[in-house]
Amino acid sequence: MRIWGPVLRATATRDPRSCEATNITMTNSVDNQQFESFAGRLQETPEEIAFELRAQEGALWTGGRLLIGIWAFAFAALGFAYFYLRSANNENLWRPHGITAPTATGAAIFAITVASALLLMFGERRFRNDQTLDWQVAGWTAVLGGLLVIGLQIWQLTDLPFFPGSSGYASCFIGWAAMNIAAVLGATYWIETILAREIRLRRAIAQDGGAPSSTLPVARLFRANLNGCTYFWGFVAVVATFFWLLFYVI
Amino acid sequence: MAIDTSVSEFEYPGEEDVGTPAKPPPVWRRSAWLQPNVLWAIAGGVIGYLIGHWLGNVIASGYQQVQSSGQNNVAIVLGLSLGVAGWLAGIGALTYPLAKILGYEPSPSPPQQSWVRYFRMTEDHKVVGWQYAIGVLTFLFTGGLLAMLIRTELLSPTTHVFGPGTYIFLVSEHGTVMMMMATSAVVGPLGNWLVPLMIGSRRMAYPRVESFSFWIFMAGYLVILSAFFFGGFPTGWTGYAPLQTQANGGMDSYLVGFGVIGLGMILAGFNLAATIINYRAPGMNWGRVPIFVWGILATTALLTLATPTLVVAGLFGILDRTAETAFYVNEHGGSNFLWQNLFWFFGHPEVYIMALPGFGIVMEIMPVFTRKPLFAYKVAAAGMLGVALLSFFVWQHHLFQSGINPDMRPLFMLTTELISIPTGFLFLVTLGTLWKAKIRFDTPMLFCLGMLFNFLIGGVTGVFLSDVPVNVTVHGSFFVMAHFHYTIMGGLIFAMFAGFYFWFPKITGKTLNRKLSKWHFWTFFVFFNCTFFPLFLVGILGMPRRVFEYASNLQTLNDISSISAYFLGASFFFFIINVVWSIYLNPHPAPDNPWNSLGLEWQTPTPVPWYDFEHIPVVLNDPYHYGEADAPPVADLGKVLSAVGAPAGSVSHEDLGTGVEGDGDPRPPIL
Amino acid sequence: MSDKDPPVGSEQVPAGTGAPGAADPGAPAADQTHHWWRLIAIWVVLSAILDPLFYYLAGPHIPPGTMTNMAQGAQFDFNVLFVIALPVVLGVWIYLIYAIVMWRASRGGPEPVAGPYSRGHLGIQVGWIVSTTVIVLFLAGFGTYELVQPGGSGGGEGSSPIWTPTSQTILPVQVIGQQWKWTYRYPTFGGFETDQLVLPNDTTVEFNVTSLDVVHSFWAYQLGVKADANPNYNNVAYATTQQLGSFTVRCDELCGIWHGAMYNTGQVVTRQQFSAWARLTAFRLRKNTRLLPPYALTYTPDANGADGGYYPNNADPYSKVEQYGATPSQGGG
Amino acid sequence: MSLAWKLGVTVVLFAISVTAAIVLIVNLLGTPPVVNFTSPSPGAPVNVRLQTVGSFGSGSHPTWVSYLVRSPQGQWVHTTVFQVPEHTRINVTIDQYDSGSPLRNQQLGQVTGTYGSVASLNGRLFRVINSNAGNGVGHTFSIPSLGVNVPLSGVNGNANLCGAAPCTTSSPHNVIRFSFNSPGPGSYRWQCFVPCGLGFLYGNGGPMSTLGYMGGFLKVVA
Repeated sequence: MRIWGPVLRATATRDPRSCEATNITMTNSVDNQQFESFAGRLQETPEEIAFELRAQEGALWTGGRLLIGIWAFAFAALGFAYFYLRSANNENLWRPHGITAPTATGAAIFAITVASALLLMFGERRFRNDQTLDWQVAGWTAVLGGLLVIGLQIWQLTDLPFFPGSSGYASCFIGWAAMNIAAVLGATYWIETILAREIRLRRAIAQDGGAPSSTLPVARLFRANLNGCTYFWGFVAVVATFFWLLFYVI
Repeated sequence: MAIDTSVSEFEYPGEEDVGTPAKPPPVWRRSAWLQPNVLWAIAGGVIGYLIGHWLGNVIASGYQQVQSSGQNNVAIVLGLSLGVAGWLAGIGALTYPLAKILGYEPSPSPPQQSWVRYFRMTEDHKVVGWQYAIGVLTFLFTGGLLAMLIRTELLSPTTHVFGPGTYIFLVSEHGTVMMMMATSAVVGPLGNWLVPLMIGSRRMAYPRVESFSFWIFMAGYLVILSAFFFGGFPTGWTGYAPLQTQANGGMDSYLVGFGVIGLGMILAGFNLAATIINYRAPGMNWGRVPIFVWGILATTALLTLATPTLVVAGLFGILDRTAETAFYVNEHGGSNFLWQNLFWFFGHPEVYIMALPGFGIVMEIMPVFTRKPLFAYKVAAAGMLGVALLSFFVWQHHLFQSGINPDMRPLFMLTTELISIPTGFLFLVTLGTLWKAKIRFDTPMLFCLGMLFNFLIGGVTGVFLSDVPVNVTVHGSFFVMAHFHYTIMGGLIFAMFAGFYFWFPKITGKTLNRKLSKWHFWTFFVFFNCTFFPLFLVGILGMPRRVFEYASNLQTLNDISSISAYFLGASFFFFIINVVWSIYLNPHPAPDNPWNSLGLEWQTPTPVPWYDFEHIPVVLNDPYHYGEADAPPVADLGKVLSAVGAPAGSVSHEDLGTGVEGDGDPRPPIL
Repeated sequence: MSDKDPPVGSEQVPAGTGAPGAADPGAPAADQTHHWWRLIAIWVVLSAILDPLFYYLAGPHIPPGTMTNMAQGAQFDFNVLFVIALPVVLGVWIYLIYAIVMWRASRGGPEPVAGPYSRGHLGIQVGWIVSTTVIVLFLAGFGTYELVQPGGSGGGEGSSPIWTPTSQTILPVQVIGQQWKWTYRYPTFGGFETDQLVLPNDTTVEFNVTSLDVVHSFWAYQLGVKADANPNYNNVAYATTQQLGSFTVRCDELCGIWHGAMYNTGQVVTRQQFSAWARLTAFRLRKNTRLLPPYALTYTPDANGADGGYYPNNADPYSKVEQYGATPSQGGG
Repeated sequence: MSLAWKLGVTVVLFAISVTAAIVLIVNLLGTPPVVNFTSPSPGAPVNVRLQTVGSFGSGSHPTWVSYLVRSPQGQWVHTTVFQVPEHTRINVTIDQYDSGSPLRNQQLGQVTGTYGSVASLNGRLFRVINSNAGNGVGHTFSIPSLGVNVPLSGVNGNANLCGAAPCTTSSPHNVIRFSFNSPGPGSYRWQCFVPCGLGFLYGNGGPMSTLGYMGGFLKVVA
């Protein structure tokens, strides 16, 4: 049963610290399918378990960075649209009368995003120093911050001083709002799932040093996941800064 | 343990005694009908669509342009989007992501072994590969049917079978369906099925993401078909704005459909990249990775990085059509060039998303049937990575006549011609492999040779297209159309079938009928060339793409093409009959390794067990030691990794430098 | 089909994995055939025959013909590319056929023994890369020269072309695309607008291509001219006529339902005939010409059409800005 | 399962896919009906009567503007495809019930390709309409490949316009008459060139892009 990964191992073995191979016999099955031929065939060695744990950690690392790459290209498309329409300035309608989306809301969105990201990074440092509570507070604050950003962004859309199709700037701004909501929602969701999982894991890994230092597979994967998420928040903050400059400052 | 893929209570360590059998799960857990499956997905899709449509009417029925035109794009877009969400919820793809909010772990489940598993989310990459195969063939046959209809209309230069709007819609739908199909034609079925087996892994890095990518791919199919109900769309698969902004409701299907498929492409690439990078078996260093995996890896780079541009461009299009922004409308401060730039920035890498896996297959299969090592392995891998990199810098060659950055034309002419250097490595490698070989002409090899023949024509005509003065004549003509059918159909689809025929015995455990296979190849190959070669001439004689009326002197060539197209379509019946006959009606079990391949995937038993490898193999060699007197085994599939009683002389991880516990591991440390 | 057919893959071949096969190290030495020289000889002979055959027999008839200097340039480029491509294609095909004929495996025969070049050969690899690079760089340079030298190769060059013909007298003709027809304005003849495209011979023509709605593409096939018609954008293309005759104009960018029917025929006539035609047409259309908007390189389309109403009008409940959207339409082209 | 069973399953599945494909194709083949006009005697002129309506009022697109053709039996048919004999004088009468606007392209304000290059508006001959003055132009009747173009003057938009097809002559309308010669056999596109697709970008979507509303075929038979 090791195919389901070390996460399962931590949940299925009697002693979570043990890396001994376990052999789970599957006796029940959906609509009585026969698993006997497979059950018990897999005898895993500690090396195999450890190897796959490394692979899983690596996959989380790769996945986190790849997500940043994916989003970077998406936002690059938006940035391209911004500069392309700006330089084309068709009918002098890039930005007539220097229209700007509500600046106070915009500044708040920017500030909260960046603050949440910084808070998370700080929180992760505290987490590494075994100050889990600090990290939890930072994390949940960031979740609140993310939700606040989304709310503000939606509210801002109802309060625009321009019609969406009135200029290139207006169009890009609507596009930015939609994409920012998606990105922040994704980042908030990610950190929230990690925080929630930490609550569920807490008891299981407490005697092993807790989330920051437990050597259990669950804890190791948890940390890899958290690391990717913090990086992603950093990326979101960079994006927020960049587009805040584009839409409100210059 | 509860046995299903849905969420179960998290079990704390020590709470459960492994030795005692678990309670039988409740009936709703046991019944396949009550579990998430494709029927629930359809129901969810319908319900989601209805809710979205209603919501759209509530929001937008008062809009001025909705009242004037009687067409509520907001309702269509919301309906389709929520329909996709409902479909995903019905298949169970959202269960775990939502449960995660509450901190739940994925609940373990053993793989199901009944036929039901093909209609559900699954974490078995081989089942996903199968699902993709069926999905891709569904796309292919739908698009092929539309192609027959297009060729029917073009039988006569003036007499019309379809109305002009219907014809344009057929062309657009054919193009869109085929492009969506082609992006997953190899990566989906063969990539998912084979990559873990080839790299010696028991699993994908993100099996749920993998399954998700398939089911959203199928949702995309339904979304793009829904254009039939919304009056079609007139823009071709390129969807040029502002015609896009002007079009009927079917355009929303196109935009949402491409968005949905794009999401699937990103996720499929994401999973495969993470798997290839991290799950290679010990000893499977970059110099031993099968060349097909190199091809997939290069493709994943394009899938994950180029596709977001398409999704964002589609988002802008949707906003133009619903929120009345003006991204692509010139006189409101937008630019129609913006769509063309964004679309082709995705669109050209897209071409290589289709081509690269085909290269990989051909180069992977060639050594087996020539009984020779792959010639110039490093050049092959470098070539595919080079193509992937260069493909980001050529997009404006689609826009030579458009007036966009005309001063950049020499640069894009240069980059376009440069990309033919790494593309040409395909020929260096395959021709080198053929040198003094002992060629066996089994069906996969025939398809490989056919691919080389076609792709050469497709590639060389591409050089004509890249030359700006010649491009003035051939751009937007049937010449282009013939060119990319030669590269995509003649290249990718031939390679895909080479792969299907090659790996069929391993994938299905059944043996295909040899005669039917060869009939399929020869009819396919002959009629493919009869269909598309005349179109080069038609194009250079002045027939633009996507027209329903043409000069009467081109009728003969068009008729040759149309009639061949019917035979081309009919040639697929050899394939269908062969597969149905060999899998279902009269199955013959296949041997474990019928081609005597050295590839790691062939060293597994047939059918491949759900865990792929009983022990994680330790890879000792690259799989191309053909023609050697005592070819070393590609991997040690024995108990090398077991802690106790390792066979004498076996290789340990330390020797291999793969760093089980982190030492010497090339990946950066985590935390 | 019957069960007697041997299924795919069932034929007996010696095992690859660890099988001894024909492990005779002397085997490659037995094959002393000069494959290289044979291949090169066949290739050189065929190329030497077929290339001139194509160039001198088919070459002069290759579309788009020689009606303008741009068409002739495109024809010349096509022929040069063909002459270069033909040996490449021949080389691969000859090799493939040769391999298929010469290097078939006999059924049940021994495993081949990998030759010395089986894993790669530095000379061949370097040679291949160098030769393809040389060809490609030559083609890019050649294409650039052919693009720049005649002043733009007949393709759309944007609103401010940097490669222009050297000719002193240039006849400007405005090409206006709309869904779904072409019209042409002659600014030097009072700016009349007509369905007919008539051009004088031996004249450099400047096509100013623009659109009133979606993207079209002006393709004067025999003239070797193609330029996208973009709304609110002037796309310039040049060609110098050098032959009398008629030519076809088609729309080459999908523009909606009647895209396939958006074509007409133009004429290249003598200069005298042209000026007579132009004066007559200017006179005939004078009443309508007065109603046309003044000649301009672009005409701002009204996104709302004559009565389209896609974007709301100024009195709009969602907008706090009173003036937005298109400047008042200048009517039409 | 026996082979017969399996064959049965295969055949049934195959039949389902074929049926689905056929249904799809038959749906796509649907085009507007063809109204057939014939000469009363060989060589005699054919009278064709059309009308335009600002909003069709019923059917799947009630808000769309549309042309209608009156069949020789005197019924108004919702189509834009009609058939006439070759090389015959076609007398066209169009009842224009829609309001007008300035033309997108004033070039289309001229009458071309008709007998004498003239048309009559409510009995008065005209060659050019200034679409920027008066009630503007509501639609055009144009057959580009024959060079036929007739602008249809709009009805005063403030009048009580007919909003449901077919309109009767009691509603305010303009009557435009003109004649042209039919060419040799073939299908000739005719369409309106006024961007009258209300609510679509540039006014050229919807009815302008759908056969049976603002464009169709003139089918000429021997």
